[in-house]
Amino acid sequence: MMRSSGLPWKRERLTARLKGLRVVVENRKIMAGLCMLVGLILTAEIGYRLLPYDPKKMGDVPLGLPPSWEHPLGTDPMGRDLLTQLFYGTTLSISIGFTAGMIAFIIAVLIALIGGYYGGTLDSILNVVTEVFITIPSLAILILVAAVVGRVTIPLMSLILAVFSWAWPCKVMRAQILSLKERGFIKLAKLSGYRGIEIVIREIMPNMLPFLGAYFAIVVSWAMIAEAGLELIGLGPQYTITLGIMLNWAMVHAAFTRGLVNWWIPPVIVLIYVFLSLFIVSMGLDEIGNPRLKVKG
Amino acid sequence: MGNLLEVSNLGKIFSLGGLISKNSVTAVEDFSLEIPEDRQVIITLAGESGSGKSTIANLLLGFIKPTSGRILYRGKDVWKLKGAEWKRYRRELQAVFQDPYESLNPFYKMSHVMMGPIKKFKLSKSESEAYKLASEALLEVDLNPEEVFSKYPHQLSGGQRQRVMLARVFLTRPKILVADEPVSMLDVSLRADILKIIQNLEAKHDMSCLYITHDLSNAFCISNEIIILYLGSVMEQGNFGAVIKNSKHPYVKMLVSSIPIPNPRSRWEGRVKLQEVETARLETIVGCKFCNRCPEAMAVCREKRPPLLDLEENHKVACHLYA
Amino acid sequence: MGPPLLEIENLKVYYETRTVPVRAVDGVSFAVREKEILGLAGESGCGKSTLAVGLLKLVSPPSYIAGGKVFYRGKDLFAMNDEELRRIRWKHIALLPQSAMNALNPVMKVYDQIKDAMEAHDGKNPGADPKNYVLTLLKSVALSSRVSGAHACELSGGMRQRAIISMAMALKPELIVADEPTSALDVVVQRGVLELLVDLREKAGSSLLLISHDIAILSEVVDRLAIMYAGKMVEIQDVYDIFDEPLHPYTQGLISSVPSLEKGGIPRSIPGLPPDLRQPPLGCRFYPRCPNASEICRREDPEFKEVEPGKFVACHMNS
Amino acid sequence: MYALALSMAITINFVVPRLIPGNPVQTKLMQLYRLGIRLGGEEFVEKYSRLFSLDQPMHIQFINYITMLSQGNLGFSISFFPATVQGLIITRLPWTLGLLGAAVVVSFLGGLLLGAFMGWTKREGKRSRLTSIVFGASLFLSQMPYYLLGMMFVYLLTYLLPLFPYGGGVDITVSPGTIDYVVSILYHATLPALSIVLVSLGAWAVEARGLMVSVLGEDYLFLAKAKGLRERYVFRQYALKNTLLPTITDLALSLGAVTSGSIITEIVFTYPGIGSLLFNAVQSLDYPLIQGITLIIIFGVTTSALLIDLIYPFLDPRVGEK
Repeated sequence: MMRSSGLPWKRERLTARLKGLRVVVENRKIMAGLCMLVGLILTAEIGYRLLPYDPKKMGDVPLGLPPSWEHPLGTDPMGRDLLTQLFYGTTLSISIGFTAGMIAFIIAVLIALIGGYYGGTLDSILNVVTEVFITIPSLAILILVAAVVGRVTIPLMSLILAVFSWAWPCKVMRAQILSLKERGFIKLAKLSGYRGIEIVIREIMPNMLPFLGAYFAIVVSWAMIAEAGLELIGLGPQYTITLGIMLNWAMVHAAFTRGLVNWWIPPVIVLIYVFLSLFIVSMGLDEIGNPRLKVKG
Repeated sequence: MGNLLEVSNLGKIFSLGGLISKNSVTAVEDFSLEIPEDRQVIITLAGESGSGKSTIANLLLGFIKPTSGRILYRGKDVWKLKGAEWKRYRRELQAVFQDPYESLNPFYKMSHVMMGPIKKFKLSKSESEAYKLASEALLEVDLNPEEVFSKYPHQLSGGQRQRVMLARVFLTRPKILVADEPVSMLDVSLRADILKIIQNLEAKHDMSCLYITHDLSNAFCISNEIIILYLGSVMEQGNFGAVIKNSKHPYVKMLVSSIPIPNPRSRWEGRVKLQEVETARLETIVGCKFCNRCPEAMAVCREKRPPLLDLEENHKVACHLYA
Repeated sequence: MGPPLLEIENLKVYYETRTVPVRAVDGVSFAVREKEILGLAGESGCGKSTLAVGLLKLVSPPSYIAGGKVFYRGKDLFAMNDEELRRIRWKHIALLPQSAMNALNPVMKVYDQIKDAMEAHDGKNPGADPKNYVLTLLKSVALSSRVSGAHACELSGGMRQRAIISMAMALKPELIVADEPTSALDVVVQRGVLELLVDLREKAGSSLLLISHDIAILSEVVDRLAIMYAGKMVEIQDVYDIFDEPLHPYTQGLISSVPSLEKGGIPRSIPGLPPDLRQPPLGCRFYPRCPNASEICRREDPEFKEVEPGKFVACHMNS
Repeated sequence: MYALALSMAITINFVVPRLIPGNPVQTKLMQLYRLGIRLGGEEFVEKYSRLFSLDQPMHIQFINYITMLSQGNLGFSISFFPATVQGLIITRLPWTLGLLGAAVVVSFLGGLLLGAFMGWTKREGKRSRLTSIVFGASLFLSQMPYYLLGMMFVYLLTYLLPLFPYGGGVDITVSPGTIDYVVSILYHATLPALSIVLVSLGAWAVEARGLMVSVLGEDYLFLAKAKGLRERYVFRQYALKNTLLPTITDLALSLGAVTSGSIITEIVFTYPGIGSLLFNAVQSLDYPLIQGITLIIIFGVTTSALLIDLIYPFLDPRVGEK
């Protein structure tokens, strides 16, 4: 029952938020994916701190050892412990991917919102630019940029990755905003005296939250694919270790054809594991956001 | 007394296509309308799909900008209104739409819809007063406020949703309600209730209404005046009864005779003729827009667009037959 | 009025949900006679469209046939195998689905879509000259020959609906089931399309089951009128009789809720809402909204029966 | 739009190298010096600066650059001097075109058909275990980067179980023009192609399945059934056509991503296409070559995308109307 002290719209704001959170927590896919990711990061962080070796310093340990109790994944021919590298690289790879994904995501949301909501000539121009970024093979440009810049730092790496990963999610978001914009409740909000940005925040964004979440996971995943790809061919940041750079070292030393499984298989598995967990999260969020799959309550 | 709303020679041309190719469609042409300040009216704006009736609604509500003509509210051009005056126009001209489900954000409960206008138009001083206002409005449309506040759109029936929309309108005490097909999505047995609420708002709360519909039978229940549109132009307008019972324009005659009457003893007589091909593109018609389908078309009909002629008191027609 | 062409006995079509099934059509029995136009009216959710789909076993999950029989000229349709049933569809019973606007295949020409229906039933060579035959068909629905080479997107709603009608008439079926054939059309076109359907049926000697939410439309053309409410058939009578003297309280309410240009004034509405078909009321489904309900209506579901020759009703107060 | 894509690519190609401070010739010489190549001193720098008109203002440089491009002149490679960039690219291009073209066509058609069948099995709510397994596999594959799959193949099928050769595009002991030569080419291309095909096949299958499922709910499919058409015919003429047509525009959009992936795949397999050439160029900091390859790749992708977009209206009758 309603009591005059508990004003319904005050509680409404709170319950809406709590409800949103509950839907996310109750979704098994999202939680499973997130747990997978958090578990991996924790393992890598703790493991790295527990191991006494330096992932970057050459000659830190004996060269080219097979796996043993002391070095569970063995060591590489430059004298670095591979498990330490794996732990260190995992954290760094994920953080580069997340930073790039975050930047790309912000670019995508801003361009989609500006273009999609305000429309007109500006939108047409932004739309063409977006399509251009989708059509051109970004890797080619990435290689060009990375090669020309020469010394790639970690923030720079994130930035270049971001510049070439925002376009596709932006296109999809724009389409979503365009269809939401035509919905009747936007008209109604206007009639209630709301304008421009208020409408975007109050009426459009809440309906896009799960969708945005899903796309964030996908963008991070793409950024990490591109990241590992660039590093694999030797265009990553220098003087550090990421999963892609581990693979690059392995490839340069022909580890695939020499049967040095302990060197390249672990980073591959970690990468696939990360992609998979991000994908599961995005599927879960998609389930919440997609009205076709929603069961009417 | 002046007119509350005065629309003169309104026109809207939509341009299609992207940056390079330009294609345009005339949606509304030379539309005029007056809503007096001193008395309340319910005017029906009727037409088939593509007649431009919804475009007119969007123009009046300020959602789109007219290509030509003016909309004066309390004597001032609405596109030049600023600050408080603009807010007043926003508050005093309200609307309900065809699909109430579409008009409700699925993310929020009903209290969100009710609180929006109260907050933005500063209708109350305190939260508890706001709650009282919202409850009153819901009671006015025969809904139980405590029950409705905490419901999501999908938890209400179509009729209930449309009532919430009308309660929201009632909150702002508008001078004019634009009702765009408010009952066409509802079941027949529930339509009368919504019509009654609209009539009640007009009679008790000094609100005029522009009732936009394709369904003349429903409009006839509550409205005395009608404007009939065809492809963006007014064909005939005036007293509802006169236009229906004594139609002048060949299009209106055809339209009225095709409206089904719920009585097997008054069935359609004869057969109506259907078009074999699509009408030519509207932009290429220089004469009367109906001339291609008109059984009584004359040479002049293809050459000149007919002006809106005064036939008798409160009955106008745009047809060369009566020139 | 001829003998029964199609007999439906206690048909049940349910929708599966997570909990209990929605009983969209729950034990409906009636017959369509030869050469008649039977109108079927009811509000949204009353099961009229589900009934149309169900009688040809065209249901797809989550809906399913939960019981009953359908006899076409005495043959049990539900006892047939898929191939036999396929041969009945369109050739003998043509179902024009709701939203015919989107029922044309967007990537095929109208001509090919008419022809494939003929080929599916008459082998490779339908008639001597399929091209000419299609043009005659199109002409019979007042469409120009240009339409035969057109795609759906080039046609207006009324023209698409007419193209589908011509498609239905291609095989001269004994029964046409038309579900809301005119609901999305403008008033004048609506009349034209309906008149076409009625005239063509007359010429071919077919029966027509016309389904609509709008009893005003039905009153213009049908011979008999059937009314459904909440998954049940509540009344069937001759159309003149039902308007003169409706037997079921729901029919009475429905008729008086329809506005009329003849009368004017706001019509009466029926108070309340239709029941949730997952848990319909125990007795009569109209009982909670009925003005003259009594104790028995709450307890017992009234039987749908013939109270006078040609007058069927399901109401305790009328038996 | 494609014109814009191309001109943007050209501009990036022009601008990016010039963003580095200092004289590019000087920088290059320094880089070469570090690699152990000596190429003269100050006067050399000046001479080459003049040769590449680097002493001119930017806009003149740009015009020169465009003029050179329009003549098909991409300049000289540094690491393979005196080979021209265009010459190097032309010897490598057929390998890439063959590999990528075959992989794209096979995965597109195969994936769509597979996906369409998976979707079709969902009609009338049927469930099949096989379909869910295939769907799960497609979903998994579609999320993999090409190169990871490629690396697995290299290890599994050339090292552990040496069924396929590793590296190169053809066995050099076989003489060109013979059937053995062709077989050898196909044999070498199988693994790189397969790693591209499997991933994009998965992606297309997932997409086509989704489209098919939505087509299954369309009214025209219901009418087809009500018309008593035979199932196989309905699948072909009604369901399949409507499922496949919209994917063609997606094909145009996907080319960029596939090409990006295949560059790395070539490198992993040391396949003699332009991807590997690019890799070599990057390792030896051969800027003209990097630029030339980048430009060719972008040019190729945009033109193919443009072609697809131009052909599409002829295939789908709906486009012209809307």
